[in-house]
Amino acid sequence: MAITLEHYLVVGALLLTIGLFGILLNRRNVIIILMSVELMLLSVNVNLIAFSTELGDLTGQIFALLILTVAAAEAAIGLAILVVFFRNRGNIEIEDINSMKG
Amino acid sequence: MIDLFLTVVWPGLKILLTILVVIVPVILGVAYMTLAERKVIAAAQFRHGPNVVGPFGVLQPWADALKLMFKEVILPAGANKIVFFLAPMLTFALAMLAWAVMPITENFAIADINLGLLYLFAISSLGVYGIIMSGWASNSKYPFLGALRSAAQMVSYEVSMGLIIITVVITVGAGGFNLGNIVEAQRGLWFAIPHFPMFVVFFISALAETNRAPFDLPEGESELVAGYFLEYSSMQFALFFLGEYANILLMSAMTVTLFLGGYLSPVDIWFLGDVWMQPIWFVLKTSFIAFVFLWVRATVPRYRYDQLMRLGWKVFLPLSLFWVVLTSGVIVGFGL
Amino acid sequence: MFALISSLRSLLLLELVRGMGLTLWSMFTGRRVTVNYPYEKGVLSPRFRGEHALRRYATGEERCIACKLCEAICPAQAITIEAEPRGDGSRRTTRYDIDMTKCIYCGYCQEACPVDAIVQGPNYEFSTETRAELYYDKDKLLDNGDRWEHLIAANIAQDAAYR
Amino acid sequence: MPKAIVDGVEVEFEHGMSVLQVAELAGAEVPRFCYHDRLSVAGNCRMCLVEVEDQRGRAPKPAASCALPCSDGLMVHTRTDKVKKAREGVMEFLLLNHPLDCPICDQGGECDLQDQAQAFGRDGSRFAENKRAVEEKYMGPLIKTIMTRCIQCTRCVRFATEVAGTEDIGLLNRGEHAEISTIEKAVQSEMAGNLVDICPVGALTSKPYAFTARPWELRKTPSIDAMDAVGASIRIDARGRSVLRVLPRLHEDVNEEWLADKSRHAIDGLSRQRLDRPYVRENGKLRPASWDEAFKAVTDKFNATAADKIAAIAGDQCDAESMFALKALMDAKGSKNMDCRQDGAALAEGGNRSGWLFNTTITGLEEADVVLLVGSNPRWEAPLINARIRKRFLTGELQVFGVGAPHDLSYQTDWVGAGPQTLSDIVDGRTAAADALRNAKKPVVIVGQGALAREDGAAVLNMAGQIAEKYGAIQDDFNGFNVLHTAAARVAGLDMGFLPVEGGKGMGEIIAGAQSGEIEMVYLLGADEFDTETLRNAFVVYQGHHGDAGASVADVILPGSAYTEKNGIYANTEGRVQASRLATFAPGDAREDWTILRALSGALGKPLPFDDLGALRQALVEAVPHMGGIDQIAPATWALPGVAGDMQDSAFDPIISNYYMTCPISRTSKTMAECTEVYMAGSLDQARQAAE
Amino acid sequence: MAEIITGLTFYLFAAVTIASAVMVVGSRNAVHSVLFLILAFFTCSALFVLRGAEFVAMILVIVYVGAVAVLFLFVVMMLHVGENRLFQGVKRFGLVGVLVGLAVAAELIIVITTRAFRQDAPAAATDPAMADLNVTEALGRILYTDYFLLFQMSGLVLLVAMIGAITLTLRQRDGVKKQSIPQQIERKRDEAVALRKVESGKGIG
Repeated sequence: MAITLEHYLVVGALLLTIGLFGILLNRRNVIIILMSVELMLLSVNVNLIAFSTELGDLTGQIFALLILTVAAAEAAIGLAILVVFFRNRGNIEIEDINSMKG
Repeated sequence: MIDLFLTVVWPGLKILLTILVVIVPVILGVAYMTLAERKVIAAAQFRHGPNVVGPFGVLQPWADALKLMFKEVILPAGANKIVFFLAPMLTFALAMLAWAVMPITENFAIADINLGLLYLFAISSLGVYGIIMSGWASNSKYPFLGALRSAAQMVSYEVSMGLIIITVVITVGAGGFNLGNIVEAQRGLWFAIPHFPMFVVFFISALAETNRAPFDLPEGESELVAGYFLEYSSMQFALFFLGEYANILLMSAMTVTLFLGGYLSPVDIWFLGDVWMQPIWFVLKTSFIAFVFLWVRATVPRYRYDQLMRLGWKVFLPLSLFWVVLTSGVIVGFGL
Repeated sequence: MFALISSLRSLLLLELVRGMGLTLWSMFTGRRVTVNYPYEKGVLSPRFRGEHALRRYATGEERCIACKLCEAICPAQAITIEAEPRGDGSRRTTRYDIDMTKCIYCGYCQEACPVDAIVQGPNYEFSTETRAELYYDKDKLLDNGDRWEHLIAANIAQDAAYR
Repeated sequence: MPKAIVDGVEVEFEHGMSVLQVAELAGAEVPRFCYHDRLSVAGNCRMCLVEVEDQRGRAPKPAASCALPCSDGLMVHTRTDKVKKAREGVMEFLLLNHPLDCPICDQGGECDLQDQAQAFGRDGSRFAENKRAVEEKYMGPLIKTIMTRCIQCTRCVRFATEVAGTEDIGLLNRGEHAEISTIEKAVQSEMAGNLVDICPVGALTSKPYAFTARPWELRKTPSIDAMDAVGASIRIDARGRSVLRVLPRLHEDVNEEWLADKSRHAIDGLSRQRLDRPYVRENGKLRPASWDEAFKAVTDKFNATAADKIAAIAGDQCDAESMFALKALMDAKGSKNMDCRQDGAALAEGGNRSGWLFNTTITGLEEADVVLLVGSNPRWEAPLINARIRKRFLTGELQVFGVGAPHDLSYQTDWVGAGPQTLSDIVDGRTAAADALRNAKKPVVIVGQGALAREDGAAVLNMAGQIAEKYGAIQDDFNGFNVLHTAAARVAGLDMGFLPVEGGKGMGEIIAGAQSGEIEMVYLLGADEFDTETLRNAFVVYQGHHGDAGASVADVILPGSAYTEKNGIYANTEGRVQASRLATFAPGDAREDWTILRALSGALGKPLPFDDLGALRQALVEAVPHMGGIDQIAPATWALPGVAGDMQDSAFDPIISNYYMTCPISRTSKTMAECTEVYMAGSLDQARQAAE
Repeated sequence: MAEIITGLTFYLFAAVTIASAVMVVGSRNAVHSVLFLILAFFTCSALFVLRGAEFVAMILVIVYVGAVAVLFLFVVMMLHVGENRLFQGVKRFGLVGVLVGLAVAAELIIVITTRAFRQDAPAAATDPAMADLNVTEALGRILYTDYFLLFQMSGLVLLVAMIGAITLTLRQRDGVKKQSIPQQIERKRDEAVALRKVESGKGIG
């Protein structure tokens, strides 16, 4: 029952894959995509924490904290853009956002 | 067999017992908090308050509980069933969960963990979900508006609360996230005295955090009817109600722990400072702060929402930020 | 100077403290002014509009003549009346229902009644345990009338001078 | 045209109009009680006082405008203070003895006196004496009297005398003691219900409707009557799911503003003995079933039976849509056995549409100068048409001859014979009637169902047509040949051809076939007016609204709706297409008839090509174009109807033996039963004595 | 015994994390997605606690669950993002998605199973100076020394994000009456009140 590093890595890998699937399969809802990105960042954090404690090096945790801040910033900006887009267009479907290509 | 009993069952039972020792009084306290509120406000308004069920109405909470239990459970049309029933449970559970780290005496807390303060803060920041979920799941406009208001309000005031917590942690120094350490650090001087402005700001933020008057906009009867739990009835409603009052008690206990020396006796003479007196002091102090909660409700009229936001972001946030800088400056400068 | 004092005052929350002081003081010194309701009751005006009742004449004959004016005027459409000639050829109701959950206690029904049959009596303690009990039928209303007649009659007599 | 000035407004009017009519023309409101458009002028209520002024100046006293012929250049003042004061005075006097019992008065809410007292009266009375009281009078089972409320306008007297033609009501005594009374017996008229309408106060009210509802509670639906073939315009007043009363609607070309008693009062039958769920016969007993079960029973039999062994009979009150749907269903099956002539009348045999219409039209009767009734009793078969004939008769320019059993038609009738033989005599110019017809400018022949519903019906019809042709009843702009129907559905059924065609079986053959086993399945669409026991051997599907003759022999009952419960098209005896409107919903599981047929067709696997009433009507109009013209009569070119042949010698039997019970609705009606008891069984005097 | 309990706890939380992650992507209702995202974060922080990284775990709950997810929830609720039709674009992108996803998963599994990373793993690089400190303090010490610049940078990133978000969503609405507190306070009686003599029946002209 010993929980080793691999266990965490598998969890991280699964989370990343799920996040990736979320981005690729979802063609409609930008918010879901943003959430998928968050999931992927979370998987990165899992890896960092796992390695950090495995190796006894706190740098991993520092990076995890930094990723947390960046992810928060990304979420804030992303959602702000979405809100503005929604105000202008009335929906947030990806097919419509494509039209921004001009 | 005996081995299993000694290694698994007995520790489990012990933990369960410890939890009960804390939770049962808390739930009782919550129940009587509702009575106390009605009595206090009645007193402030020259009324009697509940006085029919039992002498001085002491059995009123039981009557209320019975009534609520036997009411019909109503699920609004178009409501999201799972989330709708989950929300009150979440609210109540979180309010109870936070008590795990509360130091009742110098050597008793259910879980004396190092990051107790962070845990407390994390749990209280989760409280917003019960509200948002209930507001959204009710599929009704008023609860939804109430939930949005409430969520925005709680998130806003959490910021200044976090900064005040940092102030306290800085003051305590090493091990400052441990609640026991925080209380012990106040043996000489309660933090309420050096950090008096922060004590006031923290208390007011606690009012806002628990959606209490004068910040009870999420449930503003005059405009939102009852806010996020408008559509609830029966036990679901009771859980929300209990959760709200449990949160008040929790915030009172947190204020006491952070600023009023927790379980410490105000005067260390005779037996008053003994360990067995500590829970009594803790309860007394917590009750006093809880009384202030009620007292404020009996006195102050409701804030307008923009005023509320303005207060949080433009007054409390700079003030607490300034105080963090000041405190750390003083500590570093004077080498404390 | 004034600005300084006023900003100090607001900084120290003096007004708030004074307000809190007032409530605290009144909490412990105030005389209790409320009526201890189930044991004491307030005084009712003769015009008080409480629970509905259908009255009878002193002979025991019911007053209601099924003119349906109350039904017509009821703004909440809480009243339902059905009528047919009674055996003696007089006009009487076969059904007189009031949905008390709809009623808004405006008193129009008693204003409209040409024979003072439907009245809103002085009773306000008629809560029920089920919703169905609040759908009053003719028997219930006549029963109310019999029960409260002495008070209703007294109230009407008292108010008669102002009508 | 002469001109008058009413309140400063100049109006042109026709010579002979009264000041009141002229004032109304000008839009001035003149209150009145005794004056009525269709009755003679009495001038006794004095409510219509106005001031008049001519070249010589203002008249010193206000004049009763209803009785004052208007002259050219007259100035009429209806709003002066003097007029106002005069009206208030009159109103006060009218109310002297009127009890103010509006709360218990059925007229309350639709009372002329109430309205006008509000509009033109003073606010109080100065009368301090005791009011008088008047004894109630017995006016039959339909009219309730509260004579104390009477204001002696004498409208009822004039109506009974002039329109109904029964001089049963009169004004007795004078002054304070004046009272309306029945003279010897109750009002013996099929139009007695109109007395209630005509009474401006609550003195005469409807007895069956007494105390049941207030006018403001009722949902008013304009519709068409289906109790007889006149198709009177009615207003159905309903509350909730029950029809509470029926009132006439103004239709100058049909019923003016009158209505016959059966149309008005049979409606209490609508809530009795209703079929409110499907039934299926099992082991000789009918048991309640679901629609699916009922449809299954019908489908099984329908699909298992050969087309020529299936027959359909449409009843007398069916709307055109349901008949059309049934016809479409039968056509889809390939069956030609259908008939809408339950009484077996020999209509549509030879000739064309003009052979089954009331060609003269009802208003056309007012030009007639000789009427020959053949086997008809219009007083029972169509009281409103009878009233038109009487209206013409009262002008003194009409002679009426009858062939058949003598009846009192409320006007003078010469009964010149009893049977077909007399018709031959008239054709040969042998009777007094023949002389009159010869001299007539616009002779009219009215053939009743009594003359047609017999084995030699076609010949009789042919003979009647010959009379019309011979005596010049058929003119370019006038057609004096009429068939007077008794069934509301008949004309529409004939028009759309709900008839046996090309070898199909007609009514008599269907019955015979059912008895011999040639017909195995009969679909009765509300058909009750024949001896249904003859169908015992066949599988009978009855679709209708009452548990009547048809239902008693049915193997499957499909609950349909009565004429007040559906939107339907009817053609009256003139061929006038009219639409009835849904006033209440049918009880229980019952449905509108066409929807049942549509659903059944779906269950049969032969879905009819229409899913809603609009589509059905469209299909109907495509098949029978003139059905689209609501309230219009499609013209029919003349062709001699019927088939010439031998006629029997027997007298014409009346088709209706009891005016008050002619259909499932009226047969279940309590009121109609009471009327039958009083008027038909001769217990009138007993009832009167009992009432006293 | 304790190991078993830890193991069971790990599997429980890991399973919940993965399951809720799947639900984030697959849930039909966007609000449910967010709620599952929150659950994923929460259980993940529990995993961190199990691993001994309490501070990061708590921060994860406070920052992510307490703030960022609330933001998500807000936006989702306010925008009325109807149903999330997951497989709508499957025809166009499904194959690519599956391929990429499988490739990534395969790579990750290969990396994990080969344990290539283990070989050069240094021994516990614990600074002796920090041995007696708890993790939080040690973290603080490193953060404010070695990674101070990065820390400042992330602060700047947050600031920029904050400014960006505010400027993006701030909208000045015309025609809205706004309260101006100074104006309110500075108003004098003379400016606000005028006494007029009113004649009866005339009113103020």
